[in-house]
Amino acid sequence: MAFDPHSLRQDFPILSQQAYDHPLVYLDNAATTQKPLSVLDAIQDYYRSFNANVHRGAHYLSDKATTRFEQARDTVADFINAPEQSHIIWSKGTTEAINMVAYGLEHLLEKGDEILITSLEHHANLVPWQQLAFRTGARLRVLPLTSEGEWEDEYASYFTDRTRIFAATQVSNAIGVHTPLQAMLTQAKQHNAFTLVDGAQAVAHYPIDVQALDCDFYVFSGHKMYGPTGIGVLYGKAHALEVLIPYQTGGEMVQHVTYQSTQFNTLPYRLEAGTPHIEGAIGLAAACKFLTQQDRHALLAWEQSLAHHVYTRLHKESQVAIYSPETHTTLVSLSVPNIHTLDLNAYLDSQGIAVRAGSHCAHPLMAQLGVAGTLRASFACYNTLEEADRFCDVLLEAIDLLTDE
Amino acid sequence: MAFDPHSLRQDFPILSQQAYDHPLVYLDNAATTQKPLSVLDAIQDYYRSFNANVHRGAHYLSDKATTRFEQARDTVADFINAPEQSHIIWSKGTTEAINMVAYGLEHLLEKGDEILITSLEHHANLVPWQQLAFRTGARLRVLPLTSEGEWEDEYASYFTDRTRIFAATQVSNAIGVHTPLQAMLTQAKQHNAFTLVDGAQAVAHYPIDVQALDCDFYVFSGHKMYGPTGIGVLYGKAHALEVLIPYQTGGEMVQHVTYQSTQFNTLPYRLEAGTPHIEGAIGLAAACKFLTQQDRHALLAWEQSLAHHVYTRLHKESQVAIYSPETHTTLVSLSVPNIHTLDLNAYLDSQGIAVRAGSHCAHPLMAQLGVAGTLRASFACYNTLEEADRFCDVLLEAIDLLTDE
Amino acid sequence: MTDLPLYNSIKQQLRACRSKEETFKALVALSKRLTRLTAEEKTEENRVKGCESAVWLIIDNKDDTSSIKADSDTKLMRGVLVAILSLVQGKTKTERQKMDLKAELESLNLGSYLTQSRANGILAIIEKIKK
Amino acid sequence: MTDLPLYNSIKQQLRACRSKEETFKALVALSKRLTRLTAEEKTEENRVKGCESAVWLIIDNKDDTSSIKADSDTKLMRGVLVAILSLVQGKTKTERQKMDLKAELESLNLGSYLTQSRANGILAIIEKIKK
Ligand SMILES: Cc1ncc(COP(=O)(O)O)c(C=O)c1O
Ligand SMILES: Cc1ncc(COP(=O)(O)O)c(C=O)c1O
Repeated sequence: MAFDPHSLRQDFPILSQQAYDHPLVYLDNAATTQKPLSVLDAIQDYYRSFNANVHRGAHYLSDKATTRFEQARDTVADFINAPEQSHIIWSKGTTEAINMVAYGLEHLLEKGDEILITSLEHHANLVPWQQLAFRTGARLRVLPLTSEGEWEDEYASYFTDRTRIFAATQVSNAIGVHTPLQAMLTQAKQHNAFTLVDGAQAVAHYPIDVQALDCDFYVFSGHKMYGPTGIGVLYGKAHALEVLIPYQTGGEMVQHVTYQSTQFNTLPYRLEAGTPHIEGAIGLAAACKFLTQQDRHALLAWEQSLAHHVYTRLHKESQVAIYSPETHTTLVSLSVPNIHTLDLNAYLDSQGIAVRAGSHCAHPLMAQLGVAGTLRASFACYNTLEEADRFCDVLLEAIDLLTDE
Repeated sequence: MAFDPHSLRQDFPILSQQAYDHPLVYLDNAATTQKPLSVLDAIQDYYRSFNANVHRGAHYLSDKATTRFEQARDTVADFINAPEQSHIIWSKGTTEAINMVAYGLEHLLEKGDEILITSLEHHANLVPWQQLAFRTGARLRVLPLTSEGEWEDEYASYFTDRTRIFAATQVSNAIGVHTPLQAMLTQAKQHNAFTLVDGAQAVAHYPIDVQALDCDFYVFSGHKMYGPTGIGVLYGKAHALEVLIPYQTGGEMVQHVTYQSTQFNTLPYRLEAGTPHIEGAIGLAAACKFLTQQDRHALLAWEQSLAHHVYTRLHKESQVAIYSPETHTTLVSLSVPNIHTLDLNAYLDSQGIAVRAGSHCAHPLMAQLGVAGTLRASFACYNTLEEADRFCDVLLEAIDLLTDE
Repeated sequence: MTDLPLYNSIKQQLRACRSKEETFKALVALSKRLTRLTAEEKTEENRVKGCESAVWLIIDNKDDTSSIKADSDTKLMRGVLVAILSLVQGKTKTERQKMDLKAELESLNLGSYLTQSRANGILAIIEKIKK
Repeated sequence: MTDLPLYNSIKQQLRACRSKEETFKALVALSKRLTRLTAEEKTEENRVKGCESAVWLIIDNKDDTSSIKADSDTKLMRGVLVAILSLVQGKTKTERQKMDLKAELESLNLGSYLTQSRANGILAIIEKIKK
């Protein structure tokens, strides 16, 4: 393991604080990551030297802001290998991006059409489709995937000629497993369904190539990949973005307005109503640069090795049930029968360790696993082996404390 | 004029730069304001000391983040005198807030119902209603207001028993005039219409009291009131917010999800899907504090005196047509017959002066005024009398240069 | 319910905690003093909405003193419930309504165990107890 | 169209500008050399979409050299159009298509007059000229 997170941690001053008189151990990275100084600097720099509204103005600051804002779009396009920058639509985050697509495709759905998702989805990639199904009379179907990310032989029956939309996560936020994405996308495309990939849990760890994936839409949040809050991305193929009915209307996204009619702007603007989150776009571009400047394979290998280390240590403990894969994941999701995850979590917290307990916005998946919730330790590039060990040690202490008699 | 903007300018380092070798004169404040150091510090502090996802977690950082995030809601509630913090819904900005309402009320509209707006609206408070009218068969009606912000005697005929929604701006972004808001709201309420006030151009200048206004919804953007981009507010009365169908669905806004049904959360959360713009909320609260720490009456008087000064100087010039009121406004919108505003703007820019030329996202109002666009100089508390004079001087130079023969 | 510790001793105990860890341990210890509800008593109707952990409350109002029973799926919340119950036990409905339960709980030094999202849960419990 | 200045002299003139103000003045001066279109010629069809100012372009392709006329409602864009027209005047369609108009315009040192939103307009003009 050549990779050394200690030097990288210099970029994340937040990590060197005490929490309840213990060194902070931040293992809640799947919820949101911390931000490197380069992202903070990009935000400061924007407000200190070229803040202005974009596109509409023609003056020194607004020219600068517009140029940097559109360069940010280029940077993000490169980051996921999108063919053109106009295929990058800014959104508030993954959730808004999925809602934009669910709303935008509504006009193409008919009663009896099918929307297919998987059983590993976050609520963000479930509720918008369910509500769309309610509104249109379409049917929401759920492709059952095992918690190993495998599907049953009869999967083919889920993809039908009525499948108009297929939406799946790349990586499960709750248990860290990868879905069989490429195979599912192939099926979906054979049935001419629109395809959407929820990359919220993937972008921080895996190099993304939307052209290789060949999906119609790819969505993710900035705050989960070292970027600011309030910004995310809807990538789409040109034809897919063009069929979307604009979800929001107002300034920026129009070409000409009369009281009788409105002529919408071209892509990407027609899907971006109102003053955009300029700072967020610039901060997200800085986060992309932060990642591309690293040896991403080394980062990923490191994150996976930490998860694997925890897996190996806890797998030996008979009380602990682990729901995450042994390898190829960056998080460990577990529960301890007869001990509530919130109680475990509280003790870990009292020792300065930040993990997440609960249903991880995936109620149906929890039902599938037969648990009310799990405890999830999720790793980022700045985590250390000592932190992984400390999590294991304190978890075992907590189990001791909370076991009756 | 006891107020001295020079000491306030210390808080805005961006203002002391050169643009094309001239001192920057930033008079594009109605598009977006600059941010005081206290807002930048709040953002830095968030990312450097307590960044975490809110609500879902239970650990040191997420407790801190959640507390500060909800305190920000309190601060904003106080800022506009909302009775309870749960009446404050975070949005991306004014545009998204209006779309949230337009979408959320759709289920209450029937063919033949009427949506009433005024003739002074920004596209953000026009296109969402127009599209809602298209979708529901409702009729979009436009209350004609003069460019002095007065209405004709027959206004009463515009408010009917079919008026379900009345939406009006408090202050026109294009010409700076105030609408006769209180009188219009009274009419609208007599007809039991839902009322929405677009406060985008008001919040930076005027103390707002939503209880005194007694409107159902009040919306504004952070970036126009010294706050960050990507954050804005939808205020609503409890009953009004409760009838809104959630515009976006996903995590955070649900209580329980199965594949068959979803139970939404209580206010404010049911209208806030996904990870919020935490940094933005905290930055906006810092902007509210920046404003409440000032003598707001002195600030307003100063801003109005600058606009009045420009009005008085340019009113004397026979070539200049001014569309803004002589007093009680913080901006001056003008045009020069036979000279294109973009040409004027370009010369001003070459001298370091940032104003805005164009239609100000208000095509129908431009048609009403009979111009293609105007040149708008809009003031903020940090602008100086010298800047106002320099704008006038350079404008007159530009007119000279651009007058044929 | 008869074997609930005295509220004042609970208060002393909790206020003596010097760290989050000590409070945790004190609450876990307290949780053992709760008489658990039966599965039949844990109905949807008895459930308190808005808590992160599942909480059930059964109030049987009598003229002199009411009987209140409660349970939760987490030990920590059971510890908090013991504190709440010991505070309101033996009180009539009117007496309960006069108490400032929120201020009382805040004085227990529970710190982040009473933060925002969870505080909402506690507030829901207090509301239900006052009804 | 016959009295358009030579492209090379325009280029020299614009590249000599040392400030945004000088470029502004040079473009305004150039704008005077444009033969304006008549009101009838300024049709929706001839309008170039995507420019901040209104721009009209009329291309009459002939076998030897094409005739191109253009106009705008802003002086600055008329100045830019004079530069573009002087560059492509007397050229056939095939010759025009071979030219790297974008690179040529960028070499004129127009700076922020060719920025993002306006550059999109210029690109639309170039596209139309190449068609
Ligand atoms: C009156 C008015 N309404 C709405 C808006 C839209 O605000 P935003 O672009 O921040 O959503 C603006 C600003 O452009 C405005 O001035
Ligand atoms: C897989 C997945 N999808 C969607 C989301 C929603 O992302 P956001 O809350 O940033 O909109 C998340 C994060 O919570 C996630 O992990």
